[in-house]
Amino acid sequence: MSFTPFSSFLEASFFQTLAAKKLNEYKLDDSPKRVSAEYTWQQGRLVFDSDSFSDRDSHCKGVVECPGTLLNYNTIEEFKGADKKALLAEWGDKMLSGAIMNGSIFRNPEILNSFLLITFCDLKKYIFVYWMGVPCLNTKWDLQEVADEGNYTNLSTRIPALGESFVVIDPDDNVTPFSELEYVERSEDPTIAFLSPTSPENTPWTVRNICLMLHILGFKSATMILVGREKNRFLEWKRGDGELGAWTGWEKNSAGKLLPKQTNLGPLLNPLQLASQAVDLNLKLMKWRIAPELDLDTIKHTRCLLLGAGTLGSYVSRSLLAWGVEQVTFVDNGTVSFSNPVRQPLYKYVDCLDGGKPKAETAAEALKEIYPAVKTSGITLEVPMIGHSTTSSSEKRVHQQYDELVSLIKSHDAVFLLMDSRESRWLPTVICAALKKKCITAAIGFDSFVVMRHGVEGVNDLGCYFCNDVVAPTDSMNDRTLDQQCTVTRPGIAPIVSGYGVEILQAMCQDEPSAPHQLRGFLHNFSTVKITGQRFKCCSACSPVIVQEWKDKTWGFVKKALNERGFVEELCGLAELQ
Amino acid sequence: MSFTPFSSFLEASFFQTLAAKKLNEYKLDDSPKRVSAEYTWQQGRLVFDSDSFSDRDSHCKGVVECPGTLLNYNTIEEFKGADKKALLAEWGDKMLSGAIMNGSIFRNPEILNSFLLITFCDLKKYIFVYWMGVPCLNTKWDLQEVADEGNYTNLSTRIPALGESFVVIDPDDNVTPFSELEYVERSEDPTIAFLSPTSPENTPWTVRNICLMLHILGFKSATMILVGREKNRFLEWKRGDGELGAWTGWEKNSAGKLLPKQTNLGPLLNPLQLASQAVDLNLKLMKWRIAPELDLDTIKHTRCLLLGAGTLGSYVSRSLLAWGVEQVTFVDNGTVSFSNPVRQPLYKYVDCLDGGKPKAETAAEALKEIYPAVKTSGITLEVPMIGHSTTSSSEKRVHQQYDELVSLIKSHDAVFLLMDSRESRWLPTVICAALKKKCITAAIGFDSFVVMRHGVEGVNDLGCYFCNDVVAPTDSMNDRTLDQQCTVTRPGIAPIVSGYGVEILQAMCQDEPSAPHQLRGFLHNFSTVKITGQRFKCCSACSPVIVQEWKDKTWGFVKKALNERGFVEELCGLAELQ
Amino acid sequence: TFRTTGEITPDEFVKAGDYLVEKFPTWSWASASKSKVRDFLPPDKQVLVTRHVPSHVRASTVSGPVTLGEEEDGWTSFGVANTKDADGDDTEEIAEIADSDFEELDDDDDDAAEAPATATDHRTYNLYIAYSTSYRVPKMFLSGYSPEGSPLTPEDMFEDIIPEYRDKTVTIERPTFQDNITMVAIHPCKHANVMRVLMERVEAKGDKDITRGVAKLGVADADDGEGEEEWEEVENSAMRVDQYLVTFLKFIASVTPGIEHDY
Amino acid sequence: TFRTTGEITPDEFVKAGDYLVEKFPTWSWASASKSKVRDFLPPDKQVLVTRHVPSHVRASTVSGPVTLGEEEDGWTSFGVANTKDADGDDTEEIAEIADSDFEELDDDDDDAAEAPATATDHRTYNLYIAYSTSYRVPKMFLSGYSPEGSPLTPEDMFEDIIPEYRDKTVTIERPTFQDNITMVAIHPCKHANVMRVLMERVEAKGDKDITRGVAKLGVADADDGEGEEEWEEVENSAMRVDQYLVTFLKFIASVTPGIEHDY
Ligand SMILES: [Zn+2]
Ligand SMILES: [Zn+2]
Repeated sequence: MSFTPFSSFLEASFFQTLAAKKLNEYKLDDSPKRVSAEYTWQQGRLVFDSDSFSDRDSHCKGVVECPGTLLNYNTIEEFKGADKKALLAEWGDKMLSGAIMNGSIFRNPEILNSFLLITFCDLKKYIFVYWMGVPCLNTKWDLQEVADEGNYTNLSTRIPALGESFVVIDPDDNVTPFSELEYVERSEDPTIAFLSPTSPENTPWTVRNICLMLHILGFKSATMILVGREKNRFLEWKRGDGELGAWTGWEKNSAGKLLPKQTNLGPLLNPLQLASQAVDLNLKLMKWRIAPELDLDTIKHTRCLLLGAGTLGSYVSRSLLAWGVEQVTFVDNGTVSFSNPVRQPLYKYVDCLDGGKPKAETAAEALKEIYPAVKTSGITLEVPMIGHSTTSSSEKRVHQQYDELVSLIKSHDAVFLLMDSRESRWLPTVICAALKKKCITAAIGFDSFVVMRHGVEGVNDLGCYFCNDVVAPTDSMNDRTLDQQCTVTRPGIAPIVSGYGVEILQAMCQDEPSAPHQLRGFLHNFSTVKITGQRFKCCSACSPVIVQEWKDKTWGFVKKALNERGFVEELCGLAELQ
Repeated sequence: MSFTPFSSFLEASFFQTLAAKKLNEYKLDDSPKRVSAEYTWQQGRLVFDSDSFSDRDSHCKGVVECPGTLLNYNTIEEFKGADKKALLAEWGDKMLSGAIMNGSIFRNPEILNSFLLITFCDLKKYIFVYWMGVPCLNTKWDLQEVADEGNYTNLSTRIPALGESFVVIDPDDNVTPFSELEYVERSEDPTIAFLSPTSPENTPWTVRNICLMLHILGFKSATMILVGREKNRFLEWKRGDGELGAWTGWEKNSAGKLLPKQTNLGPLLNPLQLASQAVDLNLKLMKWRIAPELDLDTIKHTRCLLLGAGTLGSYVSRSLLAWGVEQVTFVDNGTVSFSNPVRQPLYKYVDCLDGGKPKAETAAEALKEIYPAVKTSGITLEVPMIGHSTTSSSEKRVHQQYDELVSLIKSHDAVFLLMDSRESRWLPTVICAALKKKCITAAIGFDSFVVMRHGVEGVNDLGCYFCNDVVAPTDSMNDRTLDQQCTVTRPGIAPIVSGYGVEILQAMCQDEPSAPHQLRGFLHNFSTVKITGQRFKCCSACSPVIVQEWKDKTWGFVKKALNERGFVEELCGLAELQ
Repeated sequence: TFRTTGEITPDEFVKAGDYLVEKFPTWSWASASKSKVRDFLPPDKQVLVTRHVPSHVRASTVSGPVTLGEEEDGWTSFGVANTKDADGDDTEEIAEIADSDFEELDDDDDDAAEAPATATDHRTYNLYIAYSTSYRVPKMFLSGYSPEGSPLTPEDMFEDIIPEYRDKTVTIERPTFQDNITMVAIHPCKHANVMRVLMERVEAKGDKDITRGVAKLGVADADDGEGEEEWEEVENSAMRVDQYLVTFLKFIASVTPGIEHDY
Repeated sequence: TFRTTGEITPDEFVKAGDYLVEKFPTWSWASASKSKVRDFLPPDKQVLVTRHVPSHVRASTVSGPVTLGEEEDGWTSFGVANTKDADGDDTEEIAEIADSDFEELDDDDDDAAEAPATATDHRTYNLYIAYSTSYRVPKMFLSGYSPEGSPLTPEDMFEDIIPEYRDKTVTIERPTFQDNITMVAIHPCKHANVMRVLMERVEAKGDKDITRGVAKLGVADADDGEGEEEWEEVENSAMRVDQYLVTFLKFIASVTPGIEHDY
């Protein structure tokens, strides 16, 4: 007699869930996991899906849930190197023999179909290698087909109606739960009926394990009824000479060879989804071994506002993306010029043609081309600058710019000041101080840089970008020669300072106090120093009186600051100090 | 009598040359420059072109070269703020009155048409603001038109034939050089003839300056012949009451207003040219003030080979572009995967679709999109790795890869090792050591980095990437879990280390010995240290015996190194040390 | 109004779904992933599903050229799905781990039968009918599996959709009812129109002509025999809304002739 | 062979150039920038030039639709030049420094005349004829100046080329003979063909018909009167190679009718 094995049938949702578990939960843990699969009466497939990892909902009648074990290897070499025969023997002993001997088989007869699934997930390529085995002993059992004598009626409706798949039937045609078998005398000849995984003309694999069970339990003989939807089959088992064979049961592939199967889920995934999973993967891998405590979620949900979409804005936005930041907004009022692309890694040559595209919008588009899932937008806006007077004709416009800036800062969690003049940083510094936003300033010179986080009143006593100054910033834009108008800087500085800026934000997201306050770097001697500076009580931007004045008068205060030379210095007390 | 002024006519080549001089020669120097312009007999335009800055070639007859002064302002504010009337007076006095009084006018009568041209160049936008003045005194001269009495014949051919534009004619109709005027008695009534800039019906501006000359020289009266191609005009000058007016002569714009003109040369320039000029500008501005000694040409002509087009390769190539490097070649054997774009700033989401584009080629294309003038190519090539054995089937392929690598290194000047495994850096380190190429290695860990230049035998005694190791690198790729296969690293590190790597190359291009040897950075505490390490006599990569063995046996040696575990360690003496 | 517009409401969708489940027991209602439950449908009736529908032959070998006949049934073209030619040789590009890398086990189990042919010689499909709020029509999702029991790629699945439709209305989408996976969908932008035309024909010709009318749309010569019996349920000449999905399925069957909807 | 192919050799180019300079003194030979000297031409005969050719009216107002008549004269299309619509309002985009930013000087110089109209009321062009080695024909470069004496943009210059040709054979190029500047060029890819056709017509009709034949190509009704006299130099019915450039110029004149080539 030959026995029909189960065919494994792994739905995409199974692999998807496995990948997610590996990434977020198992990580490097390759210990055995309990999973389940199910077969539909007579259909012979063990189906794995996302429910394999959880408690299944109540099932349709005629669908049988089978318990099993998942071994997910960390490397393909481990998968290859595993001793498959030994594995199957180990788990056959553990799952099946164990359950029979400790009696749990009576409560869970589905263990008779228990399986072992070994897998390797290539999460970078979304290729999965897997192999299912349903262990059974390669034993010559004494089995005889016998005729249906019509003693048992309507089994195909009575068994499912009971909500069972394995039952014991007494000679009077009473269907009883399988657990009754425990109480049957070993010398008796029990009749076991079950919903057959195969069609009536085949003998399912399950039969071999029923034989083993009967053997181990010590029965002398028994009758099995393979219940089909239309007709049943009857097999008579008699105890043999006691010589048990070896464990067998690895599934053959479609070529009939004893080899693992594999599937490439990549083509089935939406590429956008693949991209987002890949980015996620790269980040989460850090948590597997190197930095299990790393908090990735805080920075991910930090909405970042970048004031300036030039060299620094471009580099900063890219590193933010790489940290998984979901929302990045650019503010800039310039257009892309021909000198930009080689220094500003969001722009291309074509962006410079026909007068140049607007920078902020173009930066946002570029970010979307890099990672379509990012939430990003670009806003063409000039940040009002202290010392740059408004005129009657410009006041309305500047007021609008101011309002827009305030609402932008309000709707973000972290603000990067990445402009190229001191005076343009003043107003956002004031607003961030008042609204207690995370604020990071990066500024570069020819061969030096500073990058710092602004202090936050009530949280720390750190200074802001202006805390070292004894004069308020003022209009420095007029009458500058070309080399003063352009940021003349060694090209290597921008990526360095941008990298540090983003890492400071991430450090703040981990453990605020331990993040450095200021980094100053000097490329002439390749040195970097960490500096901590206190808040200055007369600071033109973050001192309490300035912050309070802004809170009280908002635009009224700002307008005066733009127009009246000396007003801010008077207010904050700098004038007195000079 | 009214006088017809010159019209300025500035050819594009004039602005182009001015821009180039400003960028490379004048820089911030705004002192007066001698330039010239020319007019064609009777056409009334003073034409400026690229020859205005140099000694003009011999001219066509009938074309008159005029000397003048260029004042190029550094800022538009200076241009605006300049006192134009005072300027014209200053230069009228200097150029014209001065030349008359010191007698140089006799040798260079074209000074009578001398001009002042003030300019401001916006080199970023290629907008030029300019204003020409031809100074003359606003004086009521006593001038009378007189009839042609036919005393003078064929002037329109005789004067050009002499190669002159201003002449003195004696009463006998002899045409003599203008210098003869010096010797004419001041009481006499000389006859001056010149090729008139205007058509016969108009009186050219020049006449006013001839009057001034006659006045200053002390003549009582004189006759001017305005020589036309077809007919001449005669004017009789008589000394007046001696009241000279103010300097005048700024040109009116086409609206008839005394305002500067401007032109936007941008649309006329090939955008590719604009791009290359813009990139050039950004670099040369460094030399204007901050770093006049900076050598930009050495790095520009350094052909850079980037082994690895991943995170580091992408960032490094961008900073090389920004330094003006003209040739960048990428070597990589991978394809762009979904996790790349957010970390590798040459790739976009679309590059990942359909299995991913080849990285090296895609990187080269991206570089061209940034800056079309760059010479770049991408070569899909696996660098043979020590400890990764060849098989009979792979040997031919690996040998070819080896040959291609050698020829690539030979055809470049600097090699960046930017791969993600130790063993892949070994072979190029050996080859670079043997060929004495500039070699820079950058490597990153989770939150640390090292970037270093390799020592060069005979130039310095600095070590290479392997000089600290007491074992030769070997196959580390097998059996690695996912977090070991991927470069799991804080996203900010790559831009930082790449920035430093390129700055080290640039430092080497300035003054090799002063460039740092190694920088090691640690992001957990935001520190960077400079380290100098000596060459190790038993280094598995740069020791003399290894280098010599490679020179002698090339592929024979390399093949052994790939296949025979321990061979390299034995050879270099590391085995003995262990 | 579904008769004039071809569109149905969510309530009508449930009604038609109940009718489908009743008449064709291979179909059943299912719930959605927790994050994807839609309020306007009963929690246990989020989507209609039938699993493991066999497909022995590919559409390309089944179907001749198909004409919809009427201009109004024209399909819009979707670029998303078919960026590659379906018969391009893509398998080369799929970086898989070569079989030769694995050690084949030896086996002395003489009693192991071959896996039953029913389980391993053909593709199977899980079919889902969801409700499209944008177009107010049913939307069909397909999720296919190889004979070996692993998921089919979209390229593979395209083989089971007649070529004329592949380029036009087939997209790869995340279904509205299930997390984490992408399926092939028949885009519903023209469903209303098609349904309206179908229903008009059914009503005009009455009775048995439904199947004919429907069949005309697709595989005119395919399952006219057997099909007719099974589909005769739809009998009265004025269509009832609960018969909507039955008609819809017939239309889908004509687009996917290799999938044995009536297995 | 120039008669059958329409192409000429560098030597023939020089010969034809000498003839042009002799007959039309506004044209002269010029040398090239040092870095651009071409060996196969005499150093002082690198390029033919005529400067400050006036252009009072724009081509768009001069020319009606132009037909070359024959299919064989079809022009290839070049995308480079005309990425923008010539009548699009581009001036807005040019970031210039507003006039209002400057202080106007006052002036009490009553004796200053207006600048002569000849110098300020019209555009002027510098025209260059170089030799194209790729196509073995002459190549025309144009460099235009505004009435104010500053360079015209390509957009501006396009107005002086008849619309039918603007999109087809006009490119913006760095000339082969001069550094640092870009000019508008009439791309020579079809010159040989056009020249062959022109010369055939000239030869077929003989004598005075040269001008007529040529004129047909472009502004049939424009300068038939005056033009004819001046161009009658070309008389014998079998074209000599030295007349090649004269014919070529007539063709160019038909493409740029607003430029007064015979000023
Ligand atoms: Zn402060
Ligand atoms: Zn070394």
